[in-house]
This record gives sequence, structure tokens and C-alpha cells, in this order.
Amino acid sequence: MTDKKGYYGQWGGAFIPEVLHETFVQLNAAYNDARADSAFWKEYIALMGSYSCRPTPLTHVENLSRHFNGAQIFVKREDLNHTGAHKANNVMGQGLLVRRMGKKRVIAETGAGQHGVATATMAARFGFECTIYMGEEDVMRQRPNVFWMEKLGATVVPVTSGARTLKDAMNEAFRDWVTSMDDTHYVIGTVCGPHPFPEMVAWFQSIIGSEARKQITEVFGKLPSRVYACVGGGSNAMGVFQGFLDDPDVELIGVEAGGKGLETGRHATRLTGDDASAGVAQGYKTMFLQDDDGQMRDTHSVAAGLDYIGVSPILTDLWEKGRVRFATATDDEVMNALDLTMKKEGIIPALESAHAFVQAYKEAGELTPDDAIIINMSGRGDKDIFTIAHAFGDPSWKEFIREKGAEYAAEK
Amino acid sequence: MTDKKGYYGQWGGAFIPEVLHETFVQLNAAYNDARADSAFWKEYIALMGSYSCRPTPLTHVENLSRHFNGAQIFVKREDLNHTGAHKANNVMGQGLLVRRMGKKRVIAETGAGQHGVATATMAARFGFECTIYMGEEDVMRQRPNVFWMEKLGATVVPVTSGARTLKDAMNEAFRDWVTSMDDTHYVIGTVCGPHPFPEMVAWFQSIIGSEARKQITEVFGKLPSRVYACVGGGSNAMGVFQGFLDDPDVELIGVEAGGKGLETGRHATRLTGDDASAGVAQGYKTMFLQDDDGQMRDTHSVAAGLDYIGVSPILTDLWEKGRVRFATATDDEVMNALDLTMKKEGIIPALESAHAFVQAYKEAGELTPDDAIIINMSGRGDKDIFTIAHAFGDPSWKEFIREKGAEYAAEK
Amino acid sequence: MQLKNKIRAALNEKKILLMTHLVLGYPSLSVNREVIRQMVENGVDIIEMQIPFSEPIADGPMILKANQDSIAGGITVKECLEFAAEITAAYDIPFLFMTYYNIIYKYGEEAFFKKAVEIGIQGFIVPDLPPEEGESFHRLAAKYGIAPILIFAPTSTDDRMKEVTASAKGFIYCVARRGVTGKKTEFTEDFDSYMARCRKATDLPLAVGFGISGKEDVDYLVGKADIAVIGTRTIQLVDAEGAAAVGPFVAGLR
Amino acid sequence: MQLKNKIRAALNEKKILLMTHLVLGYPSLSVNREVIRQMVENGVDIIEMQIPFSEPIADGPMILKANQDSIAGGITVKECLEFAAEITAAYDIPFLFMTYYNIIYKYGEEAFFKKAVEIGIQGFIVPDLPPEEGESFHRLAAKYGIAPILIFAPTSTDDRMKEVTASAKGFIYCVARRGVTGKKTEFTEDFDSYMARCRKATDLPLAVGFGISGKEDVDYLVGKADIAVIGTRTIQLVDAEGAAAVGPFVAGLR
Ligand SMILES: Cc1ncc(COP(=O)(O)O)c(C=O)c1O
Ligand SMILES: Cc1ncc(COP(=O)(O)O)c(C=O)c1O
Repeated sequence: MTDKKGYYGQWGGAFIPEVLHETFVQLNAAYNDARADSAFWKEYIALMGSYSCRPTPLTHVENLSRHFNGAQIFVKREDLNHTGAHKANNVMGQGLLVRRMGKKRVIAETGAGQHGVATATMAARFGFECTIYMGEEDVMRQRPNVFWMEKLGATVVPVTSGARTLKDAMNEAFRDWVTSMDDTHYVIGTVCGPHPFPEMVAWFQSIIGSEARKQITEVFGKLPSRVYACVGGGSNAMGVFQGFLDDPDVELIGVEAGGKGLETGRHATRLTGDDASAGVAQGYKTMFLQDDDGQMRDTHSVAAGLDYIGVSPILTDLWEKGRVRFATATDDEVMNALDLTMKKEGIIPALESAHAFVQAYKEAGELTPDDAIIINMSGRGDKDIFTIAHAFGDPSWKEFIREKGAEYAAEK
Repeated sequence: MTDKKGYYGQWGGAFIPEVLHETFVQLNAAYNDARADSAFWKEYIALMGSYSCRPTPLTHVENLSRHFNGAQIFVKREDLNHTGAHKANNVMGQGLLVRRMGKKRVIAETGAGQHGVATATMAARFGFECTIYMGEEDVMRQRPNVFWMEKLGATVVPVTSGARTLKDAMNEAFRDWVTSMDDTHYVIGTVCGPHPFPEMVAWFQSIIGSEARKQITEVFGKLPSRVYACVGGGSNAMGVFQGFLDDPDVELIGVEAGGKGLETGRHATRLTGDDASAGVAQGYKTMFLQDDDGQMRDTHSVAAGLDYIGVSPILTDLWEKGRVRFATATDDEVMNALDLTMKKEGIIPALESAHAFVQAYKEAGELTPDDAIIINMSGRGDKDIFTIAHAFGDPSWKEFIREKGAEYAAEK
Repeated sequence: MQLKNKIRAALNEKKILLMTHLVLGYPSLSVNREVIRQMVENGVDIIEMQIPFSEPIADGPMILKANQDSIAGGITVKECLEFAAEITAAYDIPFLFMTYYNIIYKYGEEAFFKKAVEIGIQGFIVPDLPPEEGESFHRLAAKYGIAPILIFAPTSTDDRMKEVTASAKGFIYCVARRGVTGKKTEFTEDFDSYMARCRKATDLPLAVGFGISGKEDVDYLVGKADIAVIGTRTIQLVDAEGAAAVGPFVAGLR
Repeated sequence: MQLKNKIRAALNEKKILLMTHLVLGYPSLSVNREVIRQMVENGVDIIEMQIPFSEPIADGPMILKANQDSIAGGITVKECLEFAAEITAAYDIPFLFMTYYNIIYKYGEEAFFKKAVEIGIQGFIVPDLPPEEGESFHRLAAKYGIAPILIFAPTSTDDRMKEVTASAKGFIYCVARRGVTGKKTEFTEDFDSYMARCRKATDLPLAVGFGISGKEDVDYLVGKADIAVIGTRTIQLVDAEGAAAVGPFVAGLR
């Protein structure tokens, strides 16, 4: 689907500082080598099977299927990965590549901390040094993840520039990399950034889709009618969609963060609505949430992992070509879907993943019990207790934190 | 191994109030039926494969193996179960049994909250009503788990009697049950309590050992020299040990909570040391931590799940017969093992599980790289952030909680 | 004289007997002493003295708390036995021990029976010791002539009642309803047919306990049961009004 | 006159040229105005005016902050262009635009080139636009006679330098070291052999930037490079001592 190397339609590319040119030459070579080497993929599959728990299950959620009185709903359980999300697929794959390249250190950006924890985990396992860049704002909001990253041996650097969130952490990681590239690999967390990252991350994440395709065929006897995934950068969506891209009858739906609602401007919706426009930043060309001058805008979502200005160039192309449909879920809808999913099935989607559930729930009733739909559950929500309990405004939780806080305050 | 039904050597039995006699007659019948029905076990395996992620991996931790320069260390990854621990095996199995018995409500005791969350999850999935008894002390300490139980639709009842911890919650669950047995099943959380619970829970947990046996044979070509598991009630230990009970060359090691040290009396060690004695409580006969009058003592462990007065009668029998060796890990040793495991391998054992790691680390060097040992990692530690960050005395964590607490205090 | 015969004899004079319960050491042995005096002097026929246990799974909140407070106050089994010896010496009605099996087991089963005989205790109620688990217990009970008081419950089948009776002596303790001690019992037709089943299953006198709290309940039981058991209610009374309130309360029950 | 030729001509009179940098709108356009006056009057040969961008990935903390503060202060691209027009009209040295590609892309590439010509800008430095990604950009640069200033880095191979040169006009911007703007550069033998490789790879004049902060550095570059680029240092100076400090600083560099 690429005309020019690293392009998907008109999207993608590698807009990198010259000082990284050679690094990318090497990275491309190593990546292409690995991709051509079937032993590499075998090793990857073995690692994901023995260190994480792939294949992750495809759970038939019968209560919800009955509840919506429509399609049979299946949930692809990326939450059961080691570290609790699909992020593991990407980092472990890149870890193998780093070892192959002989590098000794990895860096990564993180927003909510999920990718940071995954990278720190991978680094511990492979024996790499590890530095994680994280917006100062996020360091404060997501202290639990910072705690784990540090315990896993990583250095977490709070980023104080810009909005002090994900995109700034990404910029800062690039700044580290242009100094340290000789021994350091930048483990990008999603299907974005300069080529070959989108293609490479999509490759590692394709494990989701190939498993899901096999599983639904086995348990349901035919392909699903629709596949839903939330879209931050787009890696979990690309992961599951790749299993069905060549099946024109399978409709693919990406769900973006509607935040407080499109009309408020406080959202992170790039491909639904009209708020985004084509641009080039962070090394690639895609639809960005930016102003008329090309300055990136502040975004908002209850789900930190979706709170990002850009989106995978591969998805933007699939959107433009009409292969993937996009929809939006607001923060409020997300909390409701989360609640329903917990109560009906005993599973706790991450706030990010819950976006996909929202749209699936809206549409399940349009189909019949002879149809199946798959929701990609990109991660588990129990890691997000601070955010989720806060978002639900749970009074006992607040009381608990008040008391703990007072206990620690008294220690000073 | 039972002489009398429900006895393991001289241990076990069913010391139940008369009002429950009939309930136990029915439970025994349903359990024996299920056990005789191969379709039941098949359904169980299918459920655990599609809802949780069994088989859970057996991870070869190469860095740690090198570090201790002895046996090849393998970790059985019960942490990757849905809800994060081996508790899922038991609750889902009992869930199937409850459905078979046609009951509509489940109750459970919980200490740390792990079994409570697992039971609430199972209840949501099966559509049962659910009440969880939890010591008031624990409700306050383990608010995150309470939050999830409630969100999963369960009612959490704080127990204000006794030490207001696990054993009191268990007593309270019995009190509910003697009223509600007609439509209610009591989902005991470990291989304790009156017959048939120990045998039944051991059966469901045996899935761990049969997987592990198969896996180690496949990847290592022979059986392990030793298998380590932490022992609270003993369910994860019994789970993994059952895979190797009939292999006399496989040494089985149960690791108890040494708390502040055996000499301080602040521990939960029943089968190592001399602090426990034979007794009958909570419906069964085993070695209990009790005083000379037979009153149960206060116990202590950094790991809430090991902080219990009794131990599985099956394990007590295996201990008495010399088939299982017991050892003790102190709170301090546990924190060190946890730290090392995170940094070297990127895996975060639950505080409970870390006890097994302690003993394995002490002994790994006694063996050679031609030997394998298995550590049963009963659960993941990231659910325990409040306890773990507190136990590490992490200053940034405390600061974070202070600030969050102040934020919530200001809302009042 | 055997406990059963004593009861039969007493029933010749009274329509229904009264058995009361207390937890030793709660709130203190000296209050226990006074409460027992009031009970005996006001016509109680049998008293069960509960030796506290830290895990009383068959008891409701009130008695549970009494057990735990008593232990927290430092009571020992030895003190309970000494106190019991003093009491049995002072009053000429049957006294029973109620306790959980672990207390007996830890003391040493045979030693405990010996001690009980020495003290003059006539029967044991052990709510967590079903007959199947009590082989040595029942052998010793027979040997030492202590009545093992066993339990019928509304959930017991006819067959089960037969089974239980076979090991029982003295009387049968019929639990009035599902649940634990302490909550009020509503007497319904179900209760009547349950009592009829109990009567059919055994030749032993029948005591009814759980939720019996006043004259109305006792009156209701006349003709259906032989003994009315007052448990939680007197503990509540002592908590609220002191030991002196027990006498008038008991006197008013029948 | 072509930028390259202007540089060649100036080099006949000076051993090394000075190029300075500033971020438009930081701290304000009026301070920019004064800074530029001081620079030109004290002998700066070329000035690169950076149009701020919210995601300046190739810049270090100082310039990053300048970009973001300028945007936060409300600067627009339009204002930058108007300001540039005013400046180029006032001073007779070459002015360049430095910015990230998105600013140009969003404005409309051709429109932006047209505008630059209209203003009298002589070259563009776009650090995130490698030649492979700049097809239309380079076509338009040729069409409108704007010099695309491209970059050599110590990590560039000889082949890569050849490749880059092929698309470059005006001069080559040789990044002195790995990393981003703002940190001090240590000049070592490696640097010398890097500069020798640069010289061999291109006929264009060579500018050296990143970490050049004083006379010592400039002196060191004489004979090795044609242009010394002062970036972060003047921003720091203005922050610390105000615009008036720029003149004496620049005057002392050479
Ligand atoms: C659980 C989870 N889901 C989804 C996302 C969004 O990323 P992507 O769109 O790349 O899958 C994140 C990012 O942090 C995440 O943590
Ligand atoms: C993770 C984990 N491991 C171990 C235990 C101890 O229980 P058991 O000995 O029954 O496995 C618990 C109990 O809560 C637990 O949560």
C-alpha cells in the first residue's frame, strides 16, 4: 500500500533531523533484515508465549450479547498481556530488535505511563539501561506507574516543556536520541513517528489480529461483521485490524476520544469531525489537531493513552480510502460502558479500551445473533484506579486517600 | 490418601454446625457428580482458556538463573490470570459448580481483597448476586480492592468483630451461610475449611501443576528438582504441587510468612518452627497459631494473603509425612527478593508470591544448570501498590498520596 | 441422676423448663456469679455456661462480642473451670458447658471430660462438633457420664434427626430457625411442623433455642417443646440494665 | 545576488562570517527588533529568524522554551512574516527563515515561498525536512530562488554528505556535534576530521553551529569553517542582561 517508502497514500514519511539519518539507515536495515528472517518472528512468538501470555483469549461475552440483543460480542483480551496491555507486544518486539542491533540502552516517551512501564519491563528482561521521558504533569498524575518504572530499574525524567504531557515527552525522547543514538534505541510507543516506526510497530502488533482471526474462525465458524478498537496513536487498532484488512466484508471501526464532546473543543478526535488537518510533526505526516498556523493544540480525554495530537499515518490512509470507519466516544459514555462491562462480565477495560466498547454497544443491536463483532480490549483498567475511581467520584475512595494522605503528612 | 472421608492423615474433617449438614450433603453430592463427569472438567478448562488466559506461561528467567549461578529457574505465571492471581482458578471452578447446583448467590471472605475481587468477578460473569465479607481493618487498608468489588456489582460487608481481619471475615461468611444456604454458596478462597472444600479447591487449582508439569517437560526435557510455592491457606501451593506429588525426586517446598521474624512472634508460620499446634477451627482440623487455651493468635505478614492462622489440612498431612518441606521468609527478605525480581526480569510478584522467590533464591545456588526449579508466582504485585510502595517507604509515593489527599480534603 | 431423667422429673411439675445461657468472663466472672444467682433464684432449670472461644462461628454478633471481649479481658479456660466448680457447688440445678470443640481438643479431650465430671457438669453443647466428627468425644461422654447435647435444625431431614439422636443424651437442642444466635425468631406453621418432626425423631426432651426473648415466646413453646432456651436476651439485659435485672426478667418468663 | 556568492564575497574581507539566530516573538517582537539592530550594527553577517513551532524536536531546552513562550504570548505566523518584511527592508544583510516544516506546510508551501521572496528572505533552514522528504520544497526553492540550507552532522557518512549537497544551496549548516542546540561543544580532533570531510563533500561554504558561544570558539573555527553560528548564547544573553548586551557581545566575537 506504500507508493514511496514509508508512505501510506499521502501519509507517513520520515521527517527527521539530519543527525539521525544514519541511525535510521541502520534501523531500517535491521528491521528489514529481521522482517526477512523467519527465525526472528518465531523467536518473537515464542517470547510472547513464554513471557507474556499469548495467544491472549478471545472471550465470548454472552451476558452483554444478550443484553444488547444483537450480534454475538467477542472481546480480544489484550488486558491479559504481561504489564496489562497490548503495549507489551510492541516493546518486546523492539527489544528483540535492539538486541539484534547490539544496542545497550533504550529510551521511550510515555503519557499515562503504560508504555513506560512496558518499556522498563522489557529493558529489565533484556538487561538494557532505560530512560523514560514523561511529562511532568503526567509524572504527578500517574505516580503509580512512575513508581513501577523506577522499581523496574528505569530512570524517569519529568519533562517540563510545552504542555508537559505526551507529545512533549516524545519531543524530549527525540532530543535524547540525537545525542545517544550510537548505543541507544528509541522505543516508540505507538504506530506513529518517522518510518520505519509505523510499519514496524504495526508488524509487532499484527499478532493481535492474526490470533483474533484464527480464534473467531474456530469458535464462531466465520469472520466477524465488525471489529472495534480505540485509537490513540493507533497501535492496538492496527494490531487487530490487520487480521481483517483483506476481508472487505469485515467492517473496521476506530474509536477516538471525544473527551467532553466534539463541540467543546476539549477532545482528541482527529479523524471524526473536522477539527484536525494535515500536518507534519514528530517526524511524520498525518492529520493533527493543530491551529491554522500549524501549532499543535491541547487535547483532552479521560483516557491518557488517547490524549494525543496525531494518529497513525497508516490509519489516516485507511480512513481516507474508506477502509476504516471512525467514531467518537465521550468521557461520559466511556464511564457508562466501563460500568456496564464490569457488572455484566467481570472484566475491567482500561479507559482507553472502553472507548471501543462504547461504539460496539451502540451498534450491537443493529446486527443479529448470527453476526459476530470483536472488540479489542487493549488493556486492563485496574492499573488506572486513581483515574477511574476519581472519574466515578467514588466517595469512599476519596476518604481512603484523604486518610492515607493525612497519615503520610503526619510522618513529616 | 484419605482414611476417613475428608481426612488427610489426621487432618481435615468437617466441623460444621448442624444447620449446615444438609447443605454439605448437597455440596458433596454436586461436587462428586461434577468430579465424575468429564464434561465438567472440560468445561472448566475451556472457561479458563477463554475467560482467563490458561495455560499460563512457564517463564524461564535466564537473568536470575545466571545471577545465582545454579539451577535454571522457571516461573509459573499465575499472575497472568484474569484478576491477577491463581484465585481465578478456584472461583471460576466453584462458579461452574454453583450454576450446576442452581444457586443464585455467592458469598466469600477476603483478606487482602484478592479473593473478593476474584469472586465478585466470577459472580458478575455468572450473573450471581454476591456479598463479600472483609475485616473492617482490611476494608480500610485495601480500599482499591473494595472499590473494584463494588464496581463489579458485589456488596462488601465490613466485619467489625474479632481482629477485624481474614479469619473474622471467614467466620462472618459462615454466619451468613447458615441463614442463606438455600440459595447461596459459600466460595471459600483457599484449600481450607470443612470437607469438601480442601479437596475441591485443590482440584480446581491442580490445573496449575498439570500445566507446569507438561510445560517443564517440554521446555526442559525433564522434571524439576524442586518446586517452590508460598503458603497462606495453601491453594496455590497445592495447585502446583499436585503436578509432582507422585514424583519422589521432585522436592516440594512451601514457604510461609516469617513476618518480623519467628523469634518476634509476629509472623504467620504454622509448619516451620514450633509456634503452631493441632487444633480445630473454621470447620477443619489442622495446625493453628493458637495459645495454650486454644484461642487463635494474632498473626502478621507484609503479605495480607499469607496472614492467616491455619493452613490446608492436605499440606499439614504432606508436611507430617515429609513429602513437603517448609521454610519461612521474613518481610525484609521478601522486599529484597521483590526488588531483585523486578530489576532482573521485569516481573512483579505479589508480596505473597515473593515469599516463594525468597526460598528459591536461597537454594538456587545449591543446584547446577542441569537442574531446573519452578517458582509458582501466584499473583502479580501491581495490584498491591499501596502496600508495596508503603513497604519500600517510597518518598515520592508518599508525597503523591499527601497531595491527592489534600486535593480531596479541599473538596469537602 | 441422669440429665434426661432430671428433666423428665421437672416436667412433671412445670409445663416448660427454662434454660439460660451466659458467656463466662463477660462482662466479668463476678457479674456472671450474680447473674447465675438471679437466674437460679428465679426458677431457671438449666444453665449453659459458654467457655469463650475466639472463633465462635455459630454465634451471632452479641454472643460473638461477648466471647471476644471476655478473651480480650484475659479470661482463661482454667478460670472458667474453677468458676464452674464454685457454681455447681453452690446451686442444685444442672449446669452444662457450651463451647467450641477446639477448647476441649486443646485441653485434651479426656482430661476435659474428667475435669467436667469432677466439677459436676452434666452435659456439653459443642455446636461445631457434628456426631461424625465426635467419635472419641462420644466414647468419652459415655465413659464419664456426661450428656452430649446434640442439635436438630429446621434443615435436618428426618433421617438426619435419627442419626443425630443416636449419639445424643440428655435432650436435643432444636435450633428454631436458620441463622445464628441473637435474631428474633418468627414462629410460623413451618415451625410447628418442624417441631412435630423433631418430636417424632427422638425420645429425648426437646429444647428450643435461637431468638427466644420473652414470655410470649415461652408461652408459644408450651406443649411443643420441653425447654425454652434464653440466650442473647439476658446478655443484652445485663449490658443494658445490669445483673439485677435478670431476676425479674426470668421470673416473668413463665 | 545569490546567497552563496554573497558569502564568498564577504569572505574576501573577513576570515570568518558570523551568523546569529533568534526566535521571533521571544521575548517580544520589539526586543527582537532591538536585538537585530545590535547584531547588524556590530557586524553580524547573516541572521536566521526562527518562526516558532510548538514541537521543535531538534532544539534544546533554551530555544524550545523560547518557541513555546513566544507561542504562548500569542505570536502568529502572519506577525512573524510582517516583522521579517520590516527587518529585511531595514538592513542590507542576508536574512534566513529557520522553522519546522509544519509551519511552511500549513501555510501552503508555494504561498510561503512566494511570501518569502516578497519579503526578501534568502534561505530556509528546516531541520526536520531531510532532502528525501523535500521534493516539492526543493522544486519551489529553485523556482523562487530561495536557498535551501541543508545540514551535515558528525554522523553523516561521506555518501550522505554528497547526497545532501546535491539539494543544498547557499551554504551547508554543519552541526558541530550530536545532540540538540544549546549545549557547549568540545572541539577535538574528531571535530577537525569531521570538518575536513565536510569540506571534501561540498563546494558550498560551511557554517558551524551548535554550542558556539564565544570568541574562543569562533577563533577555533577560523580556517576550518566559513561561518560561525551563534544560537542559544544570544538568547541567554538577552534573557540575562537585555538586548543592549548583544552589541558588545557580538563585537567581541571576532
Ligand atoms: C490500554 C491502552 N489502550 C490504548 C492506548 C492507545 O494507544 P494505541 O492507539 O497506540 O493503541 C493506550 C496508550 O497508552 C493504552 O495504554
Ligand atoms: C497472590 C496470592 N498468593 C498467595 C495467596 C495465599 O493463598 P494460598 O496459600 O491459598 O495460595 C494469596 C491469598 O490471598 C494471594 O492473593
